[in-house]
Amino acid sequence: MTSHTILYLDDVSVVFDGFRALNNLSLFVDQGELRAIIGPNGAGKTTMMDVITGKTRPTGGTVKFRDTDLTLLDEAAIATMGIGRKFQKPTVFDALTVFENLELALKAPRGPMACLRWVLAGEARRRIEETLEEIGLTARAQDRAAILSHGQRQWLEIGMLLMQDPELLLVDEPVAGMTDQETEHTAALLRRIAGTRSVVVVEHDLEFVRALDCKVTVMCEGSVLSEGTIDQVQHDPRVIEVYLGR
Amino acid sequence: MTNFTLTRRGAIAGLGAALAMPAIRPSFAQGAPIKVGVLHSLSGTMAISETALRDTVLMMVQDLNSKGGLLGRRVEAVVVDPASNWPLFAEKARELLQVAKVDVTFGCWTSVSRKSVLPVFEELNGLLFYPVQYEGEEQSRNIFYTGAAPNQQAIPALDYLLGADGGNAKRIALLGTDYVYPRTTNRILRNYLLSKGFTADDIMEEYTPFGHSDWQGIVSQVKRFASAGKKTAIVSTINGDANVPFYRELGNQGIKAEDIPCVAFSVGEEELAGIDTRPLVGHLAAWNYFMSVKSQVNDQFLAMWQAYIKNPRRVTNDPMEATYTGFKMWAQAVQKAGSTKVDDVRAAVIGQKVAAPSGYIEEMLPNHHLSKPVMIGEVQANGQFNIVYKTPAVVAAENWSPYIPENANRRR
Amino acid sequence: MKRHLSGFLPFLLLCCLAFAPARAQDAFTTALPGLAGSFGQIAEAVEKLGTSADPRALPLLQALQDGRLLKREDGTLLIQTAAGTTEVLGGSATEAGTAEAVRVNNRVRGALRGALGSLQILSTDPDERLKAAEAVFRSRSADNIRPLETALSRETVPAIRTQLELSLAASRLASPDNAVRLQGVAALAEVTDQNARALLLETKAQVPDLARQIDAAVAKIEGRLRVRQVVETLFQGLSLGSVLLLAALGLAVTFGVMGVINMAHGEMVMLGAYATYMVQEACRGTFLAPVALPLAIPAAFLLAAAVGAVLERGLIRYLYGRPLETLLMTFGVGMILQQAVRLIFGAQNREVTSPAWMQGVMTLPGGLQLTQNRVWIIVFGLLVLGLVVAAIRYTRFGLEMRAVVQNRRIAATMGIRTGRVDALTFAFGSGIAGMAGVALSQIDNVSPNLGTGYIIDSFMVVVFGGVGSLAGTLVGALMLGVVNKAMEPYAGAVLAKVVVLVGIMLFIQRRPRGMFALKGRAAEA
Amino acid sequence: MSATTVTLPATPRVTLRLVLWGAVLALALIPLLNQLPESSALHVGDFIVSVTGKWITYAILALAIDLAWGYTGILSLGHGAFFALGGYAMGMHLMRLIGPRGAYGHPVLPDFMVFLGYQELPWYWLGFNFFPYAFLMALFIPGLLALIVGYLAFRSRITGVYLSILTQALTYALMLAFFRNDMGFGGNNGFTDFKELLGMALNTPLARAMLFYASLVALVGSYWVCQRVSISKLGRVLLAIRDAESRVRFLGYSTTQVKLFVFVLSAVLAGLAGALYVPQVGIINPGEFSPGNSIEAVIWVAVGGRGTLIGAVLGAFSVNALKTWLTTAAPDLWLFALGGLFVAVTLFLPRGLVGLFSRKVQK
Repeated sequence: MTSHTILYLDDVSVVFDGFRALNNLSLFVDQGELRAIIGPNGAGKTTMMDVITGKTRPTGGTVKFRDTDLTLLDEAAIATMGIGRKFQKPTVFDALTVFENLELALKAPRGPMACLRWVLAGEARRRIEETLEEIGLTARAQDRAAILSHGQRQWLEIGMLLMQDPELLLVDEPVAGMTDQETEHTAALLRRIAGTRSVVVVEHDLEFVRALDCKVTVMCEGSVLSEGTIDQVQHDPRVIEVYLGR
Repeated sequence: MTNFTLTRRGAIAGLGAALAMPAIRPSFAQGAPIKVGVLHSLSGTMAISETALRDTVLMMVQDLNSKGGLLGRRVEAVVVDPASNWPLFAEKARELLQVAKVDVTFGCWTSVSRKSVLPVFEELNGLLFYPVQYEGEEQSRNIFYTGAAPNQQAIPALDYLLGADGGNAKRIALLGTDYVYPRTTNRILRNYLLSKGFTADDIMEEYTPFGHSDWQGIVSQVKRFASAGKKTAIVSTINGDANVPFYRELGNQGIKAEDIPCVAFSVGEEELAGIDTRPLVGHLAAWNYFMSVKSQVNDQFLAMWQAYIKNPRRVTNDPMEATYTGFKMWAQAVQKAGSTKVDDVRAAVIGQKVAAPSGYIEEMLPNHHLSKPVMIGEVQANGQFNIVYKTPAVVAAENWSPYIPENANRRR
Repeated sequence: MKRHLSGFLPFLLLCCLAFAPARAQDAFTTALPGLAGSFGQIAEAVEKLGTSADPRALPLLQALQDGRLLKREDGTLLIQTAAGTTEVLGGSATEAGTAEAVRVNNRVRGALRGALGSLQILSTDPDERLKAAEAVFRSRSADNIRPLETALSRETVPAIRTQLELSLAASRLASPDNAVRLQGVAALAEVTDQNARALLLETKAQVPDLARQIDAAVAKIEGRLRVRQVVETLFQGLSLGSVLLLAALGLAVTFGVMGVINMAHGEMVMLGAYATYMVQEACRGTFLAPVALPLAIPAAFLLAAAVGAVLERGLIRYLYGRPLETLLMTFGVGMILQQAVRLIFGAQNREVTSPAWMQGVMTLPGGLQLTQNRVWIIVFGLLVLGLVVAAIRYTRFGLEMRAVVQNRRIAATMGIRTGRVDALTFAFGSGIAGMAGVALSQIDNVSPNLGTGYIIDSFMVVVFGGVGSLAGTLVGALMLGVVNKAMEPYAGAVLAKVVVLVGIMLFIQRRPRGMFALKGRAAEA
Repeated sequence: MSATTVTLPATPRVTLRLVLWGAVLALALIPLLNQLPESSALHVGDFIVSVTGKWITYAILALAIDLAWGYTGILSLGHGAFFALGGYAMGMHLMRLIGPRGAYGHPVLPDFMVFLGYQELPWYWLGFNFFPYAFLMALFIPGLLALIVGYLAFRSRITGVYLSILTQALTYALMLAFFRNDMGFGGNNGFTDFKELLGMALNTPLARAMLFYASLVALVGSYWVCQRVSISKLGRVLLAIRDAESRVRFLGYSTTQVKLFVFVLSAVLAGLAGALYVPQVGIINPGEFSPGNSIEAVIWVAVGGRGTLIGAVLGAFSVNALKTWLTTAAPDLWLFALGGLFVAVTLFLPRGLVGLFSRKVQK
């Protein structure tokens, strides 16, 4: 574990009723790194994210964000520490407008009294508007999220992630349901974000992963199968075996 | 006063107030009907007991009208449903008095419902006839109590158990539902027993919640209590709903009346109608009236009731008799006063005498309670009571019990 | 008042007649006038008749017990039989006319029981002998020692012998001779029975000389009684538990399997109880009357199931996926059902009688007495549980039900008519509730409010046990029952219930999924 | 749960505000019209005053429930308990004020304690003779209970129907407990026969009018507080929690804290409603804890339209008005009507009466 390792998973296992969703998984992500994770269905990608964000308690192993043991914290505490997550199935708040969705995500004191006293000041408004611009939803700011298209919901969720201003972003299948153009835009966005913060992207779309141009981890049956550049892993016989069948 | 103006005002009054207006028949100054409020629960837990009282009042109203009404005016019943909900009792009482402007109200069963409406009747100077035996410790100028006070039921019953005919009981188990009537009655009985030389060890007191349905434990406890080598009897102030499971458990655990008799103050013919009484033969109840009383008035009362309700098997019970007696007294008082004004009627009710179905002449005393006979009946296999004891004459009600020491410094 | 006098005057007259030295009086005739007197006099007369050994006494006392002994205004006693009415003295046939039945009260009944007991102890009918032996135990008079010894020497039936020995011991306590009394004390010390304890303590009060021996005997009895009390409490707990189980089982299906919060569940139970009442009334007076209760079980099931099916198809299905709305709507349905029943059947309780085989107590080896109806309800509860398990595990319907619960869409694509399965499942759960109503009609009020008392307990059982787990429902119900009953003697019934409720609430917050939680991903969803 | 907030377009918002203030004014007029001579066409009877006063407190309770349920998705079936606890606190004050005017003339002990043989006041009754203390307790005790229950429940992530069943058991347990005479709260009879409050004899029109206005002020105040919450960012967090609680957690909000805040606030409002209710109806007894009462209160909100404050108020008024009317007009059949209404509203009007209204507005 180097001094700039930001996320540290060592020997993590998760067992559901005898089924090992994660099997002695070890994974390290550096500060400012962009990392793609691929793997077949049931490889444990989403479970890994659940473990990092506190949704699922690991059966065993170490999970650390910098020097903090994440297994002791709940989702909210982990999120406020600076880990943001975008879900596989976009979850935005349908009853609220696009603007309000972003406002909720905006990094600010989270306590009930603070929320009650919250006044949207110039700086915050400017940041929300910037983000709206970035995700291309400026025109729809006052629309309720319920009426957005699938792609737009994806964007909105990415926007919310940005508003949180996290140090580590966990992004689960960000481009599902997006057009090619949108996909490209997303890849560019993620690349830009990386550098100042760390990004972990889980994705099926290998073209998109290629566009990210980063280190790739291949997961299978709850542990790491292979790691390297996209080309390296694509030629790894074990990976080929997993993807093309035995 | 017509519906129209009320509705208009209601609309002005704002949200939903219009809906609050009960449908009152338009009434006209000439020969306006005399209004009788009926304040008995028709739904909820008390409906079991109270619907029969509603029917009794309606029967009496019908009877009165068939005889040409009162003071030459028709009598009209205004029925409301306070739904076994105590604050609703207060609201409905107010509505009866202020909106329907009833001249008299017959109603309430539980003490709490009476306590809930009492301030309303006092504030608006209404007239309430309350037909159920209760714990006493109350007297309102606006309420006439036609049920028994503790000295007209509980104490004579205990005397019977302690006497030779009742089996010379030396140990008493006081079982009751946890509310004020049993608590107070048992306090009176405990003090009475202590005054008769009982020790605290020979008295068992146990309370259960309303509608208690699992009596296994308590009945076993009573059996243990009864195995101390002294004749034991049970005094039950268990409330309506819980009685059926209680008696079933008594029967099933083989407690025979010959060994451990149980005398109840809240179990009448109506309650027994829901139980197979064969295993209970010999258990006792103390009331001021039983359906099996042999008297001319009772025969008339039974015939009238079974004709009204169109069911020759329907039973009568003590609170119904008290309703009957109360209604008769009120009607006589109105006749005497020549008006339905509350103050006049109130003055006239006191001293009224009615030949009650109990077979005695009952009189309204100045303490707003009745003089009544006390009877003790044994349950028979047919669900009726075999009257094994009655007082030779009526007993005057003592609503303030001498066995509650605090009554000594009561405000008068 | 009038009646008292009318009873009293002829009595005085009779007394005069009786004491008139007309002819020699035997015990029977001297006792007779008492039967026309007050309860106390009747009781005395009955006691005399019991020891009279007169052959005329038995039919007379039986007539008194059955209310067939009549009394004329003038005090003449008549016996009424199917054949006609005869005068007691002289035996000549006569008309009943205005004669009224001689009334009995507890005091008289107690005396009668003892007297009949002494007279029937040598009866040829074993049932009567057993009853007589029991009766003599209670009446315990030294006069009975000799007849009991005779009876014991002839008796061959073991159960009656046991009872006779007991009665003999009890009668010996009444002997004036301390040696005989001590025999009785020694025999009673070996019995595990509260009545024996009561007898001994009573004797102790009368004969302080024997206090030491009696105390020792009582201590022995009490030691055994304490053990029995534990067993009894356990039984009572199990019985309460089985009532909870019955009430909750239907809910375990509708809530546990389908996730439907049915606040009208209690009303389904109530409908079952009313179905029992209706079946009983329909069978009254027919040859079916003795089996009305078993017949009521399918009837209650069908009625409640039919109402359930209508409810599901007509209302609930539109609210799937919105459990909170379902909760509110079914609350409204419950109100309507309650009031409908109240208007149809009246607000009063309805009488549902227990068949003879469900009444009284059942004595187990060791003298442990269990109330029959409770035993049956425990058995019934387990049978219904078995039925539910079997229906879910081994029938086509159960298979389809589980399939729909696990994945509605895939089940539909497999050709399962999910709507029909929903309706059937809900009807099944409601029907189970109706069957619970049959059981509850045996221990509780059959009134429109019957169900309201059980709804919260049922929900607590299901949630405590673990939603979707029948094993959890079983264990949860029995545990709650036992804990409740175990606490009752110390905390009182009300507090026991409150403590149990608070306990469940704390438990649920520690294990939100109940005792038998479904684990894994399915539960996380 | 699906989103059901009704967001009204800007213009109707103004009309809505006008309607609201109009309704408040109309309500405020009721006690004044009561003062007119009875012959006047505008006279309003005492009954209307007292019954409307009672409905106002119900409306506050409905607001409290709506805040928890309509906005946050916490369906508590135990709000009647908070209402009743507030009522009991006020009832204790009123009992203490009876002083030596009770039937037994005891200077300190209320009547029921005298005839049940209490020798002295239980410790938890001390201080209730001071109005500010009693009033504070009427808010504090429900709040404290909500804090404890809410903390335990929300921490263990008990949501949805489980929470409903749990809170229902809570109010049921409290009902059983308060029925016990040994608790020192008068058992089944509870408290009645109150004499005065803050120096006013309770059975006078003046006192009724004062309580009416106090309730109206409390209603407006509660409305303001709820509105303040609902339009703040907190309100949006609440809606977000209602629709996707776990997502809110991943945004870094401690939903346990937020829900606890709302639950406690809601309980305090319910307690306030109870405290105003008791002097007006003149009785408080354990029946107020009965689970049916709590469910009914939830149904007011459902009928009016949850997720909108005006809906909660409207629901409380309309259902109770209907009940008052029907229990007199159709004493045998009113349960059918009310039960039918509950069924119909959940089936056909998921957004309640307000939904009916706002759909028209949007067209």
